[in-house]
Amino acid sequence: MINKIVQSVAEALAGVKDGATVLIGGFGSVGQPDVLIEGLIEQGASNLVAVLNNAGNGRVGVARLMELGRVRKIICSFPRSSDPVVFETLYREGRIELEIVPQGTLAERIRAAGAGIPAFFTATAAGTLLARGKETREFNGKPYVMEQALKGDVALVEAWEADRWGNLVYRGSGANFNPVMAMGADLTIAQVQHIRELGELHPHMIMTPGVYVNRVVQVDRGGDWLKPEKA
Amino acid sequence: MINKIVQSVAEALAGVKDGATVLIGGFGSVGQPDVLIEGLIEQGASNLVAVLNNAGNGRVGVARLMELGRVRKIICSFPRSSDPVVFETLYREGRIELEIVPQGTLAERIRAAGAGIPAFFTATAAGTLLARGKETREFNGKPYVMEQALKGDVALVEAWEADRWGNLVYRGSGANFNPVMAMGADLTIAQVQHIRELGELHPHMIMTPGVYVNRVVQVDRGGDWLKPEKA
Amino acid sequence: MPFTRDQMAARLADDVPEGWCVNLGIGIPTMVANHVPPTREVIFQSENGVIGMGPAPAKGEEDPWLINAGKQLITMAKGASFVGHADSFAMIRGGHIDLCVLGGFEVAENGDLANWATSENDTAPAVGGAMDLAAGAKRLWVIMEHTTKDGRPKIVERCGYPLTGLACVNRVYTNLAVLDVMEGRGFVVRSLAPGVTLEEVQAKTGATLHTN
Amino acid sequence: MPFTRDQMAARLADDVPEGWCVNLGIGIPTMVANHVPPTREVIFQSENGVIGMGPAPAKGEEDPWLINAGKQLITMAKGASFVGHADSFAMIRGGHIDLCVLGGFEVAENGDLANWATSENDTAPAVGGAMDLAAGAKRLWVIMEHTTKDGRPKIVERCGYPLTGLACVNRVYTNLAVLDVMEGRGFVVRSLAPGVTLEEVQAKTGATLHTN
Repeated sequence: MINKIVQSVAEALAGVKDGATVLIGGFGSVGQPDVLIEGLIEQGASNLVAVLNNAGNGRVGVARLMELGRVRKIICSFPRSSDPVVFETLYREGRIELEIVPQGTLAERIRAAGAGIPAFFTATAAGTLLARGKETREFNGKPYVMEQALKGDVALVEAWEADRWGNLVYRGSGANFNPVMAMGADLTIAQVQHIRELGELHPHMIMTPGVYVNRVVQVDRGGDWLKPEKA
Repeated sequence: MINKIVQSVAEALAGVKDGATVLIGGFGSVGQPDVLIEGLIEQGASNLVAVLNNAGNGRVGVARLMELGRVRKIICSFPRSSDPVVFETLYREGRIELEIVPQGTLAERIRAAGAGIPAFFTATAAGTLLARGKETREFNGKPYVMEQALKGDVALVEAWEADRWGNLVYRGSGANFNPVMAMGADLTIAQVQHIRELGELHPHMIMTPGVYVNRVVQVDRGGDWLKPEKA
Repeated sequence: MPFTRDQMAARLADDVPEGWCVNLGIGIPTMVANHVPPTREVIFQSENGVIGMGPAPAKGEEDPWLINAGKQLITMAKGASFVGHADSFAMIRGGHIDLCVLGGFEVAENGDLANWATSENDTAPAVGGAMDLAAGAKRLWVIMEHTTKDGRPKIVERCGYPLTGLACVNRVYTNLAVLDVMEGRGFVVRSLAPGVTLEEVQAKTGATLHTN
Repeated sequence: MPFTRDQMAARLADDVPEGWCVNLGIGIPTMVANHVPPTREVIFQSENGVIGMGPAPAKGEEDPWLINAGKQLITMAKGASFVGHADSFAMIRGGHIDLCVLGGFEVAENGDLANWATSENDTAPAVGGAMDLAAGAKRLWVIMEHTTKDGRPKIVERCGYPLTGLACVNRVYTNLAVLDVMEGRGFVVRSLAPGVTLEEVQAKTGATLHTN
């Protein structure tokens, strides 16, 4: 029997290695695999490359991971946030590397890794600082930048529901970076609010087929986060 | 009020021009926009480039369109079928051009057009006849072929349900080439079995957002095709 | 009298026809949605994969799973759908967004936009989805104050700040005027705020203003 | 006694472990599914976006909306999901399919596969998804008769027919033997059909067979 459900966050994160590139889903507070990030702090892997949209808020989650000196480099589109104190301090002191990638290019580079495409061309960032050092090329008289696939060793994602095959159903705007990161890593770990019986999830509601998911752990975000969906 | 629903097949196909590149969804008999193809035969546009997976069966649909001399070129992955008589005759007589594209590359080239990516690299077809004349390049020591976006002027697609915004829900294996073709053309026309009120389609069931769809026409395929879905 | 920010947003909203799919940036652009009357259907898209946002939620009706790219709580309009980030930016990059409205630091007469960094040495400038939107949307309208707080022009011959996108801006809405950016011609005045003169606007502008 | 086609499919099915995601080509490969016992969960993927096919439908239970890449009517397993063609081939090209089983015209000792055209001048050869699968699947096993109908070897030093993919085949199942394709070594005999000798197989093979 295929059963990707594991019983603890520690089990979910077992084997993440020092130096790993870790893709982290979520956008703002929605769809953020916060329990898995806490688990990664516990787990101990260091020298990580973190790939996510923001560079962390306050002193929890990814910010805490950085503060502990466990992140060598961050690849993101938006290193600012409402409270980016940890990142800004580390960055100013030269203790963390930063690669800024336009948000859509970030998503597409990860999709490319998941889809077996080593490189593609995009008009995004053509003629800007973010295209420096990158190959550019004209198609139909317009300049495009060549961007390369960005593959993760590990992806941490969040979903609303899962079954034992690892199929994931997202809620509201909770999909965001999660489906693309799930397909872009060798080891994809999902935290979910609800485990459903196999066959309970509607085949057309499953945005991430279990083929992309290796481990699923149920967590309880509690409060408003668990209210049933209206739609 | 946004209302993409039109009242007749003729209205749906109005304005398709001679020389247009027409993307046609469907795979086998499932998800095939057969009524729209008949409508295109009536509509009269000629010198067309047809982009679809197969080269038509028997003497109906796309095969009929070809037999009438209206297709200048076909771009497909699989020109054989159970009854490819029309295509094979025209091809042997040099009266139709053929571009064979591997099935996944075909889908990805159309996606690229829809996603603003003029070109991408793939390992598919590297070292084969289908890579002849194409730029190849190594990434991590492996050869890849550069493939270019394939954009349609028109896309004909099929879906199970639609609303007046043009949101599409597919049934069973009926999605296949339809979502990617819907995003890859300037004018996307959908034939659907059912029209639903706005808000009736579940936001997570909509595989093709109405943003990609210009016109929707309800058709009645009848018989077994209309039985409600079990899942 | 120059327009207030709310009036600038209302002025822009007036020009958005029914049926467009529109992406609104953070700040003044977000205010545009409040000025499109509910009777005129416009589809508001957000980078985080929301297609069809409704008005802000009523107190007590907030759903924590529904936010926009500005991280604000939202509602869904009837007909809304969700996609992931890769598909959302495929839609943006592929030219399926009829209009994107962004804020700006500078707009140049060739349509160049600078709105993400103020120097090459910024500590960690944040680009977000601005470059994707600038390169991908069918039309890009910038909404911003006509000058900086200390009075320097933001509408210029050439951008001094690092660029967000090349030749991407089609129109600029400011507190003083609405300007079209026309290829080969530069800024063409479309309208002026009530009581504001062309001379006054020209004086606060770092590029030549044309009139029709 | 050489294996029948059904026995070849059963032999291959024995080697598929629980949990793999498997894509089966048209012809003998499709028969593999019949030989995986229902107690061993294997996820069958089909190019047209079906992930998790079940057994063929019972008479009267057919759903015309459910077909596989071979255009045969299918059922869905519990846990099945659907994607469109672009996403289906992203999954294939991206290396997420554990195993692809294809038929073959020729397999070479460097793992090259030819299975789509018999000459450069074929009238309209049909490639379908074979090149994508050959390039993308984690493992490619070919299942085919050991020789052509007129007795010529299909297992060869170098393919004579146009290639489907370079160095992509990992194993070959024929009516006579199971052969691993090992980098730098070529064909290594894994097992022989009952009563078939190595000499006999070698005589019908156009490349050197190695044994462990």
